[in-house]
Amino acid sequence: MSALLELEDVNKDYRVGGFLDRSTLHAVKHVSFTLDAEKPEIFTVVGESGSGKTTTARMILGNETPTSGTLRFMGKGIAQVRTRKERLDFMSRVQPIFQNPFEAFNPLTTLDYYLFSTARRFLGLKDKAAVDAATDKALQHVGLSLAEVRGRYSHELSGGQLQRIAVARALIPGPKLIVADEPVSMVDASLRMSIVNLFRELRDTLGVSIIYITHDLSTAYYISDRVIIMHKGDVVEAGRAEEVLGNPTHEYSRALRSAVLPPDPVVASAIIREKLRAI
Amino acid sequence: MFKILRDLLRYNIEFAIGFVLTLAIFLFALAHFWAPLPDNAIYLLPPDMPPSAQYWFGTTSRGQDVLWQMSSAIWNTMLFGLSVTILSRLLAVAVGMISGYLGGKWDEFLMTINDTMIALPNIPILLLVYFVMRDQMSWPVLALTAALLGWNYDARLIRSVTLSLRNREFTRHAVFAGMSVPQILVRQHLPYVMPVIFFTAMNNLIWAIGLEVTLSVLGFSDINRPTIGGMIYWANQHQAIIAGIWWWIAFPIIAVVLLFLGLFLLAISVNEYIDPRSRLSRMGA
Amino acid sequence: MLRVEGLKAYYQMNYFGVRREVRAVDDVSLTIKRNEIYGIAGESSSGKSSLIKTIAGAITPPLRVVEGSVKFDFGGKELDVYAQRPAMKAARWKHLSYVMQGSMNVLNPVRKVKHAFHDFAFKHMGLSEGEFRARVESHLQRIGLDPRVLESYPHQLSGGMRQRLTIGLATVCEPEFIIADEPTTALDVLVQQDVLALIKGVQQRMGSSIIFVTHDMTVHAAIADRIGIVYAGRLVEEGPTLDVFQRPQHPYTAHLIASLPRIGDTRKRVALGGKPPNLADPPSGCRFHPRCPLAVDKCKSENPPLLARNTGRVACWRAGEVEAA
Amino acid sequence: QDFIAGIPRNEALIIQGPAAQNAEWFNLWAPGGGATTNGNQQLTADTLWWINPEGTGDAAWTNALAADKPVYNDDFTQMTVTLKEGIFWSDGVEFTADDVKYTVDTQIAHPGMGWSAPFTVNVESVEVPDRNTVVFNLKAPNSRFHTLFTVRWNAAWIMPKHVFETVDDPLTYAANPPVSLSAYVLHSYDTAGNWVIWKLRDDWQRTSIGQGLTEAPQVKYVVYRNAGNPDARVIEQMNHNLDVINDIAPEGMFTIARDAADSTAYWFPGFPFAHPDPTLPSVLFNHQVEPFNNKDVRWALALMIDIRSVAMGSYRGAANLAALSTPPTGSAITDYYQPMQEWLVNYEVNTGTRTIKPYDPTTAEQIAALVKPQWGDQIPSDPTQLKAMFGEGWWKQDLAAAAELLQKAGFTKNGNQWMKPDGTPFTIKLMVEGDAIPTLARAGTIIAQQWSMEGIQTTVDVAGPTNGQRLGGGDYEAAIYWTVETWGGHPDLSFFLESYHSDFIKPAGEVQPPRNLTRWQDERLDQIIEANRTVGFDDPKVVELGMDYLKLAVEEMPFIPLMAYNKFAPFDTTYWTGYPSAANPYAASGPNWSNLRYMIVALEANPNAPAAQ
Amino acid sequence: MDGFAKYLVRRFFQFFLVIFLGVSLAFLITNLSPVDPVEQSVSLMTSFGATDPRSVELMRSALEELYGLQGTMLDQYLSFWGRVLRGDFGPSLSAFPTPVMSLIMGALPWTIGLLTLALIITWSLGNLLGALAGYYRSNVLLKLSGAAVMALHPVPAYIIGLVLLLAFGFIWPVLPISGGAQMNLQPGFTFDYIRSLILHGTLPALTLVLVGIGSWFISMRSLVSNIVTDDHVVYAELGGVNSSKIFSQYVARNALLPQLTGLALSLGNVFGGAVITEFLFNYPGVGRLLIQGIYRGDYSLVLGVTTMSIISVAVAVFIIDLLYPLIDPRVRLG
Ligand SMILES: Nc1ncnc2c1ncn2[C@@H]1O[C@H](COP(=O)(O)OP(=O)(O)OP(=O)(O)O)[C@@H](O)[C@H]1O
Ligand SMILES: Nc1ncnc2c1ncn2[C@@H]1O[C@H](COP(=O)(O)OP(=O)(O)OP(=O)(O)O)[C@@H](O)[C@H]1O
Ligand SMILES: [Mg+2]
Ligand SMILES: [Mg+2]
Repeated sequence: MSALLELEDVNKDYRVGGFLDRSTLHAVKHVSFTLDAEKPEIFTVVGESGSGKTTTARMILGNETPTSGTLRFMGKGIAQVRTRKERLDFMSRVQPIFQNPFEAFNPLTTLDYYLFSTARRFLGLKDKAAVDAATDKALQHVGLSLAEVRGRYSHELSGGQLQRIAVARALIPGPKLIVADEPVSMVDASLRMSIVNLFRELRDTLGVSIIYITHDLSTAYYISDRVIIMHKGDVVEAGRAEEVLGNPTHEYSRALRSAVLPPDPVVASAIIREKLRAI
Repeated sequence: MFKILRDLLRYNIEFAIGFVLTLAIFLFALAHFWAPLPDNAIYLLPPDMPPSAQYWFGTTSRGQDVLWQMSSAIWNTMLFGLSVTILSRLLAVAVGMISGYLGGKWDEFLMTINDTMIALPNIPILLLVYFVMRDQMSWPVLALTAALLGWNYDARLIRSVTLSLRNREFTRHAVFAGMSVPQILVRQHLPYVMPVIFFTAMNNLIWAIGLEVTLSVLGFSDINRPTIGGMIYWANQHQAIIAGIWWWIAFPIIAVVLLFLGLFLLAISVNEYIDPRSRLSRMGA
Repeated sequence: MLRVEGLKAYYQMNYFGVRREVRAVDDVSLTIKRNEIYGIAGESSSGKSSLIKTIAGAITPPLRVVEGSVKFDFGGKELDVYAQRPAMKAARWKHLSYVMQGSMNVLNPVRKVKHAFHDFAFKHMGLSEGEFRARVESHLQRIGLDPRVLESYPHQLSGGMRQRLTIGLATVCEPEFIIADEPTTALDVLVQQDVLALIKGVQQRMGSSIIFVTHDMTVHAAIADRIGIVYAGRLVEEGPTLDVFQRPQHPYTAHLIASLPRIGDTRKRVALGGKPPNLADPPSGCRFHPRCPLAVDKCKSENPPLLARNTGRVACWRAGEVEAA
Repeated sequence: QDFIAGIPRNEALIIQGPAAQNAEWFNLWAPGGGATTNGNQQLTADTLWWINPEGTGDAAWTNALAADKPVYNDDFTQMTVTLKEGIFWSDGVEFTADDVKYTVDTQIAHPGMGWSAPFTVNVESVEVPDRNTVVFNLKAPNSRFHTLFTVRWNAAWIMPKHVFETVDDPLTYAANPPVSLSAYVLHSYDTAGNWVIWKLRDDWQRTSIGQGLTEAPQVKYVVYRNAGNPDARVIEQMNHNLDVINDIAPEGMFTIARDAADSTAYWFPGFPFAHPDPTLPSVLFNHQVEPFNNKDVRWALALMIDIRSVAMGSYRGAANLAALSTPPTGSAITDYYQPMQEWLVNYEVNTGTRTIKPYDPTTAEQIAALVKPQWGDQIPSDPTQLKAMFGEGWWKQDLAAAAELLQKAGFTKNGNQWMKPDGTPFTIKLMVEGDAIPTLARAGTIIAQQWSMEGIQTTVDVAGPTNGQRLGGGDYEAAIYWTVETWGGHPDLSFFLESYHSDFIKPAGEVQPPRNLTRWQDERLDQIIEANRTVGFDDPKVVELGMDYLKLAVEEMPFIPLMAYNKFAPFDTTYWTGYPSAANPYAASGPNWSNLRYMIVALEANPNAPAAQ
Repeated sequence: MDGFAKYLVRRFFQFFLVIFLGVSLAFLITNLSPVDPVEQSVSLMTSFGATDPRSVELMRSALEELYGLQGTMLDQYLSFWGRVLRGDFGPSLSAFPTPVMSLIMGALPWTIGLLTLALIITWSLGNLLGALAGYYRSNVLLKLSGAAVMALHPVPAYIIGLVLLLAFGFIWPVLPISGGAQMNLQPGFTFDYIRSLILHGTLPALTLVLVGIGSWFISMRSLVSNIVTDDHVVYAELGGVNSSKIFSQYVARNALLPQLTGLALSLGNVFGGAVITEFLFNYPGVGRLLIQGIYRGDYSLVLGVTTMSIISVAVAVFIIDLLYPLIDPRVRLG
């Protein structure tokens, strides 16, 4: 098997603290995992806030260098990506999707600018018609069309649509991997579903691997192939989604699992009442 | 462009007042091209005439019509002030944005230069430069020197705005959309920096005009070219205030105040127009 | 306890000749009883926050109340939020407290937390400085916060702690009514559970009424007695929590409940098609009709009234069919 | 509260002084030390002789420390001086010939000291045969050696030997407090340099000035204060906080004359008020720059000037015009100006096509007519009086002749622009100092305008503090500046003329010694200078040689003399009266001149002064 | 702690770099100045006396030696730094041989006294008015005072000073218009002297206040109008906190923090003097010293003042950078 993405004992430390009380924070500790190039999958990272999910994602995207350990994308060390050309090349294979669809687009820029810019730069297209065609194709994948998007601003579209456009944009260069950091945490339940469904489609039809970062265990369960659970920078549990989430073994995973409230008033209120009594 | 102007004029009373004031002063200044006498001609009119129907703003002790002197003085001073302001804004924007966006070594390098410039005291440096340049010290050179001294504090302000934009998601998104650094800075960040630019431009303009006056008062100016500072200089040479020739100084100062108020009103109302916050509410976001 | 009648609150904007009116709250009526937790749910941008702001009397231009009234009943005295402003101001924190959306950022960043308690609550409690401090400390302890946080600056505390603090701040005077907007959003699940338990506990102890907003249905499931569902500025359904979850009456509610994923269940869920309505130019008739699978012609032209049905109320011409579907 | 703490206002004379950079410094003999015009030089220093720049003939001469005029040997290689007796330093030590010798010897030994250079150049040795006699043996014949000890503005002041003997390095010695050889001593001073107060010596009789007085001077305190900018000065005088203003713009003077006429005295009782200094503001040309080396061009530029506008523009008419190259003040009027009128009237200039007589003896009347509307009765109609006010006459503006002269020099006119013989436009940068000498800057702008109107684009270049250097280094085309300075009270022109010798002219770019800033070189001039060196100071031939020089200067027009440097120095009469004036020019050219000491001892308290509180 | 130490070292390094660059630049410009102090002295000494050209030559070379102006620019640059490190700017050329340092030290107390006081008044008043005007937007009195400040803002310092001079020195002559204290008054902690200091300082200080107030006012007002929409202010309003408390503790306090940097910078600038005001009121401070130095070509003095000013601004910025985390609890060093 050839690896798409390999993380080997990746660590990241931050210096934090104020004027006099500085200390080192180990944001990510000894993280290792591998994604297979041949077998696209949805690889989910879950964990409480501050557990190092975003930091890991940023390292994969090359926005952050690890304190130690190596990250390799298609055999090449991400840290070795230096020149602008290499960087563009890397970005054409690895693309991000951000948490807040309203934040990810500058409200003062038309949305198509992002799409066109991506097409021009990564596909090297000069011709207007070719750019339009490539853009439209990508939008079709997410169930939209260029006609609907052209000349519009982010506030003119719903969060779900924006997130789809973000995905479409990420698809334009024909990436192998999409890193989605909490792509649904800001939207309501219905929209959530439309986006995670889209991920599933991409994996199946375009063969794109997706690293899906979330603290929503329910959607994680819903779409993931594999899951890792992070806690204070450590990966505490990893494996197939049904196993890790359906039947967690690590203490923290179990706590997390049990904290998930089901959308059922009877069970949910009982859990809270239980909790109340415990205090 | 025209539509924006129309909108502003119609719906923003501050803009309307500012516009009228500025336009009036501008037209007044422009009129000097049609002045009946060359602007440095002296003693062609009776000196020291108080304001009257014939000489609206009186005449100077040098036998010049204050009206026409003012007209060219405002023109020249405006030219100088705006040149300084524009040049220094360009510098401040370039340094502030690049420093804030690129960070790291660039930031350290640019901010060290910036801090050095902040520490340089303006007046002595300008006067020394004046000596070095001597008769090559034309107003554009002076404007350039002043601009070089007048950008640094504002560059810091702009840097801090860019710094906060750098970590916004849309910036990261833009990077992955393949946008180049200039594209990101100009298309994505500049709109957010615009209000700072406008706001600081007003203070810078006043500073530049004040500088010109200061240099003139200290006797460092091109006396062949009427400016506000130049008028004060000559009025001073003729002890106009003591001699009671108040109109020689009062009218130009009133004009400067009006010009400033006009530009200020324009700046705040245009600011409101271009401020991303209000622009967004206008767009309906 | 709270009676909202025919409330309309619009964002009325006039920028350089562009007039816009966003009908964020459009003809909402509801009542909340003593000792009740009422949850408001709905799509993003459906006007939940606007509604609750209007109820709290916390509106600033361009949001304006166009019609209707909001009346509280504190100890038998009726208080009209918009007609009796001075009385309302005096009642704040004493009878009525408010937890704003994004309440992690509502504390003054340059002052220690203790000053916030002093500024907000001291004058209502009629205690000496020492007693007041003791009371605040014991209150914080009760909600699981170390009293030492009082000596901290907000930025020194984690998001969860700040969230708890604002809840502590909102409850320290033991008001009869608490209004909360997204009190648990942005918290991770473990903390969220604590905070929910906290709210519930405080409410039970003081017997106050709570109205709160969130789009996270599991939160409603956990603590709300009754739920109101808002769609496009209107209350489209209301009823006891259990009933709404189990027998939704309105097609939107039904869809919402159906789309909730559960661990152990990977059946495909369908997302709602179409686009959220534009509140500046809402669809005619029933506002849900462009996205409604059951819509008929009548829905396009006539606005369904909110009528009692079963244990709650619903605004749908085809409420009967929903249950059947 | 008193205006000056602890000093009764009616015993103090308040004079406008400079802001002292180095207020603690009172050493007059070391360079750059501090202010000298703050009373230090005027009230404590003394030397052998004084010349009153306003005087004429013998009356202008005063023997101060010397008992008599200098006595030279036949070939002017030795000068003998007899000193007065009974003169004491303020610390009680008697003044003797040793002090004089010490002064010369010490300065020769310390090249950095103020008068070191001229002593080194001139003096072989100094002998003191007895305590009242000094004999100077000179290195070469010099009939003007005594002028080093003759005060016009200043001179080599005598050093207190008994004080400096105890000092390691006279160059770093602050002389604080200074020991006085004159009638006043230091009372107190401001370390920030804004004021110095001098007090009458108890033993004022034991000074050269005191010996000539019969009664005690009434001014007990002399206060030199830096009264701020010109507006502040005027205000202070009108508030009676400043008795003597050194210099203000004409308009300031007119304001005082208008608003405080009853309490102010002037040099002239009415317009033009001003006192003419014996210096000569002129248009300088750099003779090392084309085309200013051409006398026809210089004459053409002179004839393009309408001197009436220049007088109005620079001094609002209050100018004392000069056609000759010596200041029209003091004895020069009777020695040169009046005797040479006829010559001037008949003087002819060849324009290349014809000859003209450019001199206009009626300019005074013309200016009088221009200022009459404003000043009315203050302007007399008697031509003699007018000439005393506005000068004897000047060159008539003659544009046609100027054009002819330019054509003669090979210039052509293209539209309204004169082209040089090489075909390039003739433009001029006219340098002025600016702020420091405002009236000259004003004159510059008006002359530039006149030349520009006649087709020679002229811009005014303000040189500021670099003015002196640029003039010295020949880094200019044309300039307005002082050229000729004279004794004022004596016809001898060696004061400036010596430095005009071609021996001292430097190549372009190198610094030229002061005075001959135009670098004018002429054999005939050299001959005059050499001849003058060999005649005695008081020899009648001095005047003849002076006239030769003046005629040569008219012919060559090396620079265009404009007028005397008029100084507006109003005196407040609220507390003091008896100030010098044109009618009684007993002293004081300008209040910063050392001569002022004669005014101070002559002032009388105004009996109507407000009583001290 | 190591991080902080590292930061401190880096910041220190930058601090010295700023001073080094600034002073070197000032040295360069100063030395390019064509004004030659020797020529200035020569012309001072010769302009009023009979001058024998041979003696002028002699005088010139003697002065050059005396002033220590021989050697290349590099030599002078190196010896300049050598001296600066010992806190010595060499002898003044226009007040030879007095050290530049003692001239500056003589002028500095005046400048610091006047400017610091005026700055503090200006800063407090400008910020107070600006904050009030930003918070109570509809108050008529504040609007009027705002308009007055705005109209005053563009008027050049010289004119403001001149008008004050005329008003209080002439039309209604109640205040002294020139100098730092009454003549012939013994400096000391006496009632008379202090009274006189205050009287003499009033007009220059008033000028500085009127000149400076505008920019503080404007920036404070805009800071405040941004802060009033911040969540914590809105929340306090909803919490029924009384408005004077909101103004002082929630609005003004937060807006003042950025203004502190400006204050520090201005305090640093105090060492350069207030040229126009000191010049106009003949105030014996550094600004006047500087102008005299420039007029007389005394570049050791000009360089001395400039260097002092550069160092003091750099120090002020450095100190405020280090103190800021203590003043503003939010700031964390990166
Ligand atoms: N630039 C930084 N400097 C210092 N500390 C940082 C930085 N970025 C992240 N951290 C810290 O590293 C830890 C991990 O952060 P990270 O953002 O990766 O967590 P996360 O799992 O994404 O949390 P969340 O669910 O809140 O997004 C946190 O404690 C965070 O405060
Ligand atoms: N200040 C404002 N000016 C104009 N329109 C606004 C403003 N605030 C909100 N709106 C509009 O009012 C509508 C309702 O917004 P509101 O914040 O009440 O929704 P919400 O249901 O609370 O959404 P969320 O779940 O995102 O918090 C939206 O269409 C929004 O765009
Ligand atoms: Mg994260
Ligand atoms: Mg909301």
